[in-house]
Amino acid sequence: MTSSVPERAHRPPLTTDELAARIARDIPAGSYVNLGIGRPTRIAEHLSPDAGIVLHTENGMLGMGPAATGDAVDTDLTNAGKVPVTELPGAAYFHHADSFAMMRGGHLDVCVLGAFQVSVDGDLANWHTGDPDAIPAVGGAMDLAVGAKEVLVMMKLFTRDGAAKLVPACTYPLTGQACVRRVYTDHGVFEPGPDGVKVLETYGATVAELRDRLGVDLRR
Amino acid sequence: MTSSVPERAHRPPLTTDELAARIARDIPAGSYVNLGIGRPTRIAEHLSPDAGIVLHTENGMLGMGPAATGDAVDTDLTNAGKVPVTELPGAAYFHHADSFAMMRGGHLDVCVLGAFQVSVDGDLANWHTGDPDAIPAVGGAMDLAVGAKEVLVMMKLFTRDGAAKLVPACTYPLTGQACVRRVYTDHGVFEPGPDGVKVLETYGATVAELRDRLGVDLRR
Amino acid sequence: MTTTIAATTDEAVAGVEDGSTVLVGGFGLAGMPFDLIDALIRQGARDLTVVSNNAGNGDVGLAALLKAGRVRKVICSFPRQSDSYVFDELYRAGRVELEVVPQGTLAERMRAGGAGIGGFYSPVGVGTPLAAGKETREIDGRTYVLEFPITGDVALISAHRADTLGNLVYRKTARNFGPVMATAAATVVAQVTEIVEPGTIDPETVVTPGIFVDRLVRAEARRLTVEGARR
Amino acid sequence: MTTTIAATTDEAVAGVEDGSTVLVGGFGLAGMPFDLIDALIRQGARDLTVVSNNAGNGDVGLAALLKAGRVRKVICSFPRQSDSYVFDELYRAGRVELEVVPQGTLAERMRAGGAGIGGFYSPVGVGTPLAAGKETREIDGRTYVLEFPITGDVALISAHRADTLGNLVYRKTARNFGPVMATAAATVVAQVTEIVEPGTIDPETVVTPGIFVDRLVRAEARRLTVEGARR
Repeated sequence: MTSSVPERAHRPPLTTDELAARIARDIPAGSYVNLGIGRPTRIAEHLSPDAGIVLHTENGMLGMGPAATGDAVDTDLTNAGKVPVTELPGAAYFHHADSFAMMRGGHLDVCVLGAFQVSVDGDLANWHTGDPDAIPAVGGAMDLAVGAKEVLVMMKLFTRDGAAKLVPACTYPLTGQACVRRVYTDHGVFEPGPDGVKVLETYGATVAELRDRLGVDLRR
Repeated sequence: MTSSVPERAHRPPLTTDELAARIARDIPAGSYVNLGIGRPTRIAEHLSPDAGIVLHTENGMLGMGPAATGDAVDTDLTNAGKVPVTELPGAAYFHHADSFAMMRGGHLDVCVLGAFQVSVDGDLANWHTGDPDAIPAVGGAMDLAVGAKEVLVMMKLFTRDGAAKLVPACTYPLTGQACVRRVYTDHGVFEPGPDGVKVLETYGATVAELRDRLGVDLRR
Repeated sequence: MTTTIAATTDEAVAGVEDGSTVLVGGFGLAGMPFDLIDALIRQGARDLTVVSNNAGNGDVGLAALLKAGRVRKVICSFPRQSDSYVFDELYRAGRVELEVVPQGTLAERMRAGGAGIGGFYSPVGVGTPLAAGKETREIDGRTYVLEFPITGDVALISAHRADTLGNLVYRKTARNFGPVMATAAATVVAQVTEIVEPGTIDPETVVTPGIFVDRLVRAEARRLTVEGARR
Repeated sequence: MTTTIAATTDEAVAGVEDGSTVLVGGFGLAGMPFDLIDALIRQGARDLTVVSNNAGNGDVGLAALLKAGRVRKVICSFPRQSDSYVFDELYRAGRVELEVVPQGTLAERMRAGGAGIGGFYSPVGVGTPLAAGKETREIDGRTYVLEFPITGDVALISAHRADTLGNLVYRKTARNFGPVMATAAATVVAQVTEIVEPGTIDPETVVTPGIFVDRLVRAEARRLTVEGARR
């Protein structure tokens, strides 16, 4: 069988901005979406205002707008990263138990999370490096991992040291089991699952090259 | 030991109105109170407006006012018995899960319920006569039975046929176990409990006479 | 996904399948989605399991759905009312099943269904026939009964006002089961008396956020009689 | 019982006993009851277990309480922030215990405590270190972990406006844990920026009904800096 996977080996890996735009393209119009703290937040900049996508922040709001600046800063209105944000028409506020009931109950269409590691069967590790000196802090990570119909990961495929972050089994403490639907990285897009990893597209490398570097089987 | 129980044997048993007034006197100022469907509703007429007592209705309201009449009738505003009522200043509306969380969580100070039977150790039977032909219907009875710091019962002490309703053990299906703190009846006020029934006062009968008619030991 | 606004109640209830579990809002007549139920009768789905506080009053609303023979089973807290004759006759004739659930447990089981809770321990009903056969557990010296979630394929609710994103506010005690049911069904249909632009409803006052609402339809408010309300 | 209005924050927190469990509202700085915490420091109760989302920012609020050496244990979801140096030092010195709970489980455990639920099955944390040693159960093919309620002896929360009956409304995302904690403590103390007469707050918009609030005190709104909010 010939591959239908777009292999864009001759272009460089995606920048963070390109990756954010790539993910934004896959979020259906009209979705309710939670963008995790850190890099996933940048996806918001690439969502079409016409798409009617509503952003959730787990500290109790739907209809979150862009970050607030200048006089618009209101310390009673922040996102989950404690960054001041704004409110869009049609927003709604609710308390923490209601907000996490919404997540746990599977009402969000999409959430996008950062990750330290994702396993070939979709386990997620994104809250703790396992360093015994680290002070443990989970926040809403575990709730988000079960908290949407589709849990997407946005991460670099390799650490600065070159270690793979898409792994046969997570070595870091888990955030959630078999919860990741799709992994968007600078080098490619992957779908983990019970039958192993399917590769959907690559950037700056061929499927064969990634298979070698990751040491993980990649289905087309 | 001499009895300090007021025995008002020479006056008639309390009327429903007198009984409602008697219970009203025992409800502390500032209490949050649920008055069950039927006769307990009449206690409201005897609460002092100055006492700051706030009425709860389990269909989602605190600060319920008197029954509505004439133009004040609003079919969106009823009590648990589906009777149109009014709203007092400082009222609050909430949904059913919140309303029953409030009850189950023990936040109400007092609720007053009718009863078919109360046992000497405080079991309550007030939802089903056990008649196999009856269509079972519990409503909020079981939730109310565990739903207040103090669960009081308002009932006649005997059925029309003369059968005692304060009994060694309920023969009707239970609403709640060991949940009744105090039983207010036309013939006297009683406190059931693990050590049996304590009588607090009598009307139209002596303690000895009630002990005989009930066939239940009554502590003074 | 985005809330859609249906032009008619028929459009709003389209696609309900035979055998569905339907959560129906209301406490007595307050908050009862009459127009959606009428549309469901026209739509024709049968063999339904209905979850609602009551089992219908008079000949309207749930009673009409029951009378039309569309309901296989009712899960409710209080089927027996002075004018619940439609249900009473069907029940006595063995033509409808009944599961009686304490009112707060009914609400909490749907809340659990909507909140992703797999089960919970309730002190309500312990030692009564309604907990017979259910698992119990002692926690910190108190006995609890294990209750499982209830979810619906469809919820039909009535609210007061909506914006076009599906954010809902209710009116007085007509709020009752609506907000809970809106969290607990795969498809949530709300009838409202008014649909306004986003930004019209103060975000602090939204009771049901639009995320829970799939379809909206405008229906005229009914002026019910006192007698209707009392029954 | 009736909500009392305290003249000062000192009066509002009077009587907190050593060894108490104190629920403290807020998410970062938003909704943090700064004035009540300052009063609690003056009040002097020690050996406290604090339940809060974070473990303090900078030198104010919870961080000040920790720095004063009053806290034996923190139950929270996210102690580690860029300026949580007070907690970090105490923790590394072994002078404060830490129980980390997923944020939604923290909220739901308090909700259960306030709602009379003895325990509940949550899908969150299954297979992770935070569920290690906890009972699990398979329900309808999914694995859940059994979680138990959290309640407090005292809750300190911050709301926006109250009426004299204790009905509360909040402001934007400063609502966060306040309404949940208000249901889950024996004594609930709320600081608000304004106290109005009953009837001033629309009954449809009340978020925390007065039944949950024991003591109210007025405190000036603090104008926090962007930096304060971001940390």
